[in-house]
Amino acid sequence: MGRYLPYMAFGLLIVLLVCIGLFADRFVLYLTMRVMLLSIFALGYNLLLGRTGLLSFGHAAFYAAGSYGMALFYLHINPDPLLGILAGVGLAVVASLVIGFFCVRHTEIYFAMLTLAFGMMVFSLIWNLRDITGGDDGLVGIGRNPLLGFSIAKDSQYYFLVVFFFALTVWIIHRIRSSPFGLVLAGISENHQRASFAGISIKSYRLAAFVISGAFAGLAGSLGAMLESNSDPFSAHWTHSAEPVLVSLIGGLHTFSGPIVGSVLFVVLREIIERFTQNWMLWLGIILLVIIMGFRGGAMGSAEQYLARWGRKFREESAS
Amino acid sequence: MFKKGLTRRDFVKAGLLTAAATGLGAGVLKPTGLWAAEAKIKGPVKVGYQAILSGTLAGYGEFHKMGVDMAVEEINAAGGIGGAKLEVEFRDSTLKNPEAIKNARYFVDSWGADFLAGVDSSGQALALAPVMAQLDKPLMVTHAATEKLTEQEVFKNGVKQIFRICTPTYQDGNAAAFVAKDLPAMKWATISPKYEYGYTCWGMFKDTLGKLKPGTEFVAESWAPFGTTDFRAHINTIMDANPDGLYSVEWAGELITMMKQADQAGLFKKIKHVMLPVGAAMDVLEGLGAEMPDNIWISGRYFFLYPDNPKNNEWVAAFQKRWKHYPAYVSETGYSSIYAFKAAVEAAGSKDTKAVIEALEGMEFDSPAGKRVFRKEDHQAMYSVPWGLTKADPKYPFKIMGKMVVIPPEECFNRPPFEGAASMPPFKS
Amino acid sequence: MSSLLKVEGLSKAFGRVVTADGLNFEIHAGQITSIIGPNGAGKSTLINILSGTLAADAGRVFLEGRDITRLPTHRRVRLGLCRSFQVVNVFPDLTVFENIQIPVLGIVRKAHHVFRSLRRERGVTERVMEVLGQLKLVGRAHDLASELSHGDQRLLEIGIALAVKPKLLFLDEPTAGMNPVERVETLETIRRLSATGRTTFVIVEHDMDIVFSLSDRVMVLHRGEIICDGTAEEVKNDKQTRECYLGEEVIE
Amino acid sequence: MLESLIHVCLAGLSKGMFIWLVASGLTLIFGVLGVLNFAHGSFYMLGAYFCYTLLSMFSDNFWLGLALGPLCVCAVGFVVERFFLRYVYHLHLPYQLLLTFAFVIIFDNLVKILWGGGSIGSPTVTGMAGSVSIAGRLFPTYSLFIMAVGPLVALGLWLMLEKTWAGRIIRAASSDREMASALGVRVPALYTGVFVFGTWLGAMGGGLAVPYVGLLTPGMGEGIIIDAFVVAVIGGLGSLKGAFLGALIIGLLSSFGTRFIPSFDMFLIFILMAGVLLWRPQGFFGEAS
Repeated sequence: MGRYLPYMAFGLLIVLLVCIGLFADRFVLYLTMRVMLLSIFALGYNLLLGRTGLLSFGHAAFYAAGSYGMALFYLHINPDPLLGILAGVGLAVVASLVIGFFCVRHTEIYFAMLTLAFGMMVFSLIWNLRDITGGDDGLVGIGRNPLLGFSIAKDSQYYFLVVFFFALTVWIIHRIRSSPFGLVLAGISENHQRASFAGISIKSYRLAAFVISGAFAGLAGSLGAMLESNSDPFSAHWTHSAEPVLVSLIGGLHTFSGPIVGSVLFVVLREIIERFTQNWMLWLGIILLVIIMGFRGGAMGSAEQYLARWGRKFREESAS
Repeated sequence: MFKKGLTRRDFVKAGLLTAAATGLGAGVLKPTGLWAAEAKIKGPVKVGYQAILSGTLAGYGEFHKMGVDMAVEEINAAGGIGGAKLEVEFRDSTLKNPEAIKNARYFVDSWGADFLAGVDSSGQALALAPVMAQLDKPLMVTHAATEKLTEQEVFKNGVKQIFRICTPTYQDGNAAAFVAKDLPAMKWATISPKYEYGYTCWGMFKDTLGKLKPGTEFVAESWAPFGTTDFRAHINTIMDANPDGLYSVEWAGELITMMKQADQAGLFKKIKHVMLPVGAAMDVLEGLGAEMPDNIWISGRYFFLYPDNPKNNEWVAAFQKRWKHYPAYVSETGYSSIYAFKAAVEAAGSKDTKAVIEALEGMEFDSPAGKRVFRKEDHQAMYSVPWGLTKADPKYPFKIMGKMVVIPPEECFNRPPFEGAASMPPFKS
Repeated sequence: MSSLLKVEGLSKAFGRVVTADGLNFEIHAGQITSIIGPNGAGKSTLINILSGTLAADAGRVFLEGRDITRLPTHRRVRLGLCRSFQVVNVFPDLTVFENIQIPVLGIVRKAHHVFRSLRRERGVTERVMEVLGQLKLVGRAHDLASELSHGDQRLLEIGIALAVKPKLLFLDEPTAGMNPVERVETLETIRRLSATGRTTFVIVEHDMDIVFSLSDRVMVLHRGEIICDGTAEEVKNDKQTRECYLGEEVIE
Repeated sequence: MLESLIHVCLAGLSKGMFIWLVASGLTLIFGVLGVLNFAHGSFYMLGAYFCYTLLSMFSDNFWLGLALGPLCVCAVGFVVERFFLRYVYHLHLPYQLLLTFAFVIIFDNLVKILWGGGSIGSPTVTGMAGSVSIAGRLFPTYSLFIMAVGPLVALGLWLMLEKTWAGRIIRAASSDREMASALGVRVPALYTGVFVFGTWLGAMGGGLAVPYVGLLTPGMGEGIIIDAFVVAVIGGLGSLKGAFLGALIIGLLSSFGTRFIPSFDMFLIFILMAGVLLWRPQGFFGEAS
């Protein structure tokens, strides 16, 4: 039973998403797309943070690489959406391969600072290469051409493309987490010294995790560029890198579904708070504080603990 | 959240269309007085306003809000827009494009806004263009100054939903050149923000001044990144070039910092002609107080002592009474944006997008900043903002404009079709 | 007797402290070799250099005739050189099964499979169960490593090292912190595994009982030099060895 | 040309010393507690705001504001360490960083609520408002003052760490927490003390910034904290000597860069930061491990 629970949850989620796509109004549709994009970003990111134990402050750069890769490909080479996404992800992979190659030499705070430095280099490149990137104005006018003959111009159509990529991401990340590779990443996070004495080249595995998470950041970025029809230089700023960290933490760093739940909470809570006060940031800070001080497992981690305790109690009672 | 279905709004929309059609059917008869007001506008008129309310520029959002709140209070006290109540909601735009887009979508799709206004950042304004085309509601930009918005998005791409009520970069670049041509300065240099706004304004200034006064030299440029707190190296660069004039579109807090540090370095003793296109912002004038040197050329999007006519003076007095503050330029543009919508809705007799756009195009209306006309082709408000020389006045705890020079917008704003030299000043006619 | 590991002129210094001073020796397959020496003799440094976590200043290391001086740790492991640690060094929040699974995957070169489910790796599972069987830990396969007793964790530690099927295994104080019962069991395990002839053990120890009861050969390290090398009997009677241990521990 | 060079140098030195004032507290806290404190920028901001408010209360007496303002921020620092940070020392890096990040968000918004979102132009210091002529060009007196304060703070820190009993304990605790604890040092109290002291240093930086930057804005700490990170990193995280040198390098580099490489950008600074992290992560003075 327990084994099939995740699949059922996944199925339910997709059904819910399709229902939203068919029946919800345009703003809910848009917000749901934002939640899914953030989830894609955070799911990939958490493979690096939650699984491999590396805190990166540079992944906004790969989001931006996806966004700008997509935009530039659309504007100068070919307006096909699928090729555009491929170009965006491709650029993000190349960028994360190059940057990751240097960054995985360190761990902990040194890794965080290195990724911060490289991320800010990318930010500054985007800001300054005005002829290519449009400087602080960003790139505008990214349209949505038909995909394999299907129109995705309307939000209600594009929505299903996002659902597709979201589902694909969930599936891939799940496969990775239950693969030998995923186990080894967890091992590296737990004890990298022991892992290297298990015949594992930790740098290569860290790099692989870095590039995979970079690729998903790029996917989120290129889908975001099509959703918003522009590329934003601030999407490369380090504060944007903090977003997947926040989301993973809110949802649960060491759980698979944490980033998804966290994204939902992050976007929806903010939407609710903003209806009452313009100081929504203050509340975000306070919520963060509460989570770190009291609910370190995040929403899913805390729920799991609670369920486990409840389950044990139930078993004890039925046994006696 | 899901209940607010499309059906209801579609129904309302259909009703409005019918109303608009009836209005058109009624012919060219200009609706006047109470008849128009009571017969046409159903339900509240909702305006979604976004401005930056967090971070280092949060003060601008507060100034926006003062002007807008005042307009809402006045209008509702006087019976609303065409008899309908006016409602405004504010949201924090931050500086990120996705936030601006989300706000716009929230206002229109969830809150049910009829009109949008605000927007500080040029990048955000450009990013909003396709969204406004999709949402199909008018957006009145009150601060973002990029000329690309009106030239490219409105004029060339035909995003007719966008209007701009504040002066664009033409005022900062071209108008400055018209003032500079009469100054005894042949060598100019700049310290400006290291982003599009800075590059564009300096480019326009150089271009126009070069045409107006051939032989003018532009000897040094020093670009300061967003968030610069130490301008001493930039000031050194300028002083090394030994120019006659300094042109700077630094703005807000960074301008305050730069002016203080330039004064300490003795820059104003060496360089006699200094032009600050956004120096007349209230936050800058008040922030510098007596430390603002005399005889600096300043301008903005509005200055509360111009025009010196009853409408403006009364407004400034009312504003001061309401907020214990002099109106900043974004207060005026925010305030006037609401009145522009009011005028347009009452003229159109409807709040339907198409009708309001038609009413706004070419519309002439009176505002504290003086008479404004929305140019039909690019939806840019044409009105004049003075350039003036700073001087102390015992009545104010900060420097004000003494001698003022007004460059008419027709003379210094780029013209359609925004291509080739003929579109840019100076114009033959 | 064939030479498994050969060390030539190995030197290492930290500032002015010399911890390895031109060491030359060979390790022979099938023998249990012990390295002893007083604190600060350079035993840990030697293991660190040989296993690849520290770079030597000079000298070369050969494994089965192949120069491994510059190879990184994981490459040495794959060639058959592994070690265990003085302190418990396992993957605490993974299950016992997973603890063994990681090195097995590493050595069968399947760890990089990104997309295949772990459950499908039948061969890996069998090998893990085999190792757990050798350690008599099968019953605890699905407990977290951190839930094991200290002795079992040490055993698991050796298990992780054994899972890579090493030809040469360094055990760094394998019985430190164990109770007498666990100690006897562990020694028994080592002896049994050595007897199979698949793995050659090199033990670094403080406990002289263990050293002399287990070792075929004993090397005494002192200030980065080998001062004695021979059978247990020979070392016991060596004058220099007795001198350098004087006041630290009495050799019986 | 020479006068220009001298002034570019002076501008760089004063900027460097200014960053050092903020980076010193950050470095000290990291060296002892092992926590990279994002909220250090907020303490800088709070220092500036408290100093400004107090000096306006005491008829623009800057020195009184500078003496009292940072002390108020110390109380804030105490609360942050004693009731929050203390409980995350044993946790993974993300929790520590995000906790301090949460405080950045909270303090930024509290300042906005309490003092308003607008920027506040700050008064000049009596007696230091003017400039002195150096090599034929004016240089602000107050910048000279900053250039003097920086080395004084460095000297003071050095004397405290090397020559006093408290300093020895701090050094012992920073190199080996367990050992210090075994020797009877009350490590938690020591950590609180060091954190509060580091907070004071950051808040002093903020107080001194009031006339130096000439402006207070909510969010003013976010810019300086990145500068301070860069300086702390290139000096070798936790090394005060390194941070001092790092601050000088960054100050001079950005000054000369702005003057002589017009396209100069933070890009170069971040390249330097990455380069140091890759090839000499222990900084200029750290021992190779």
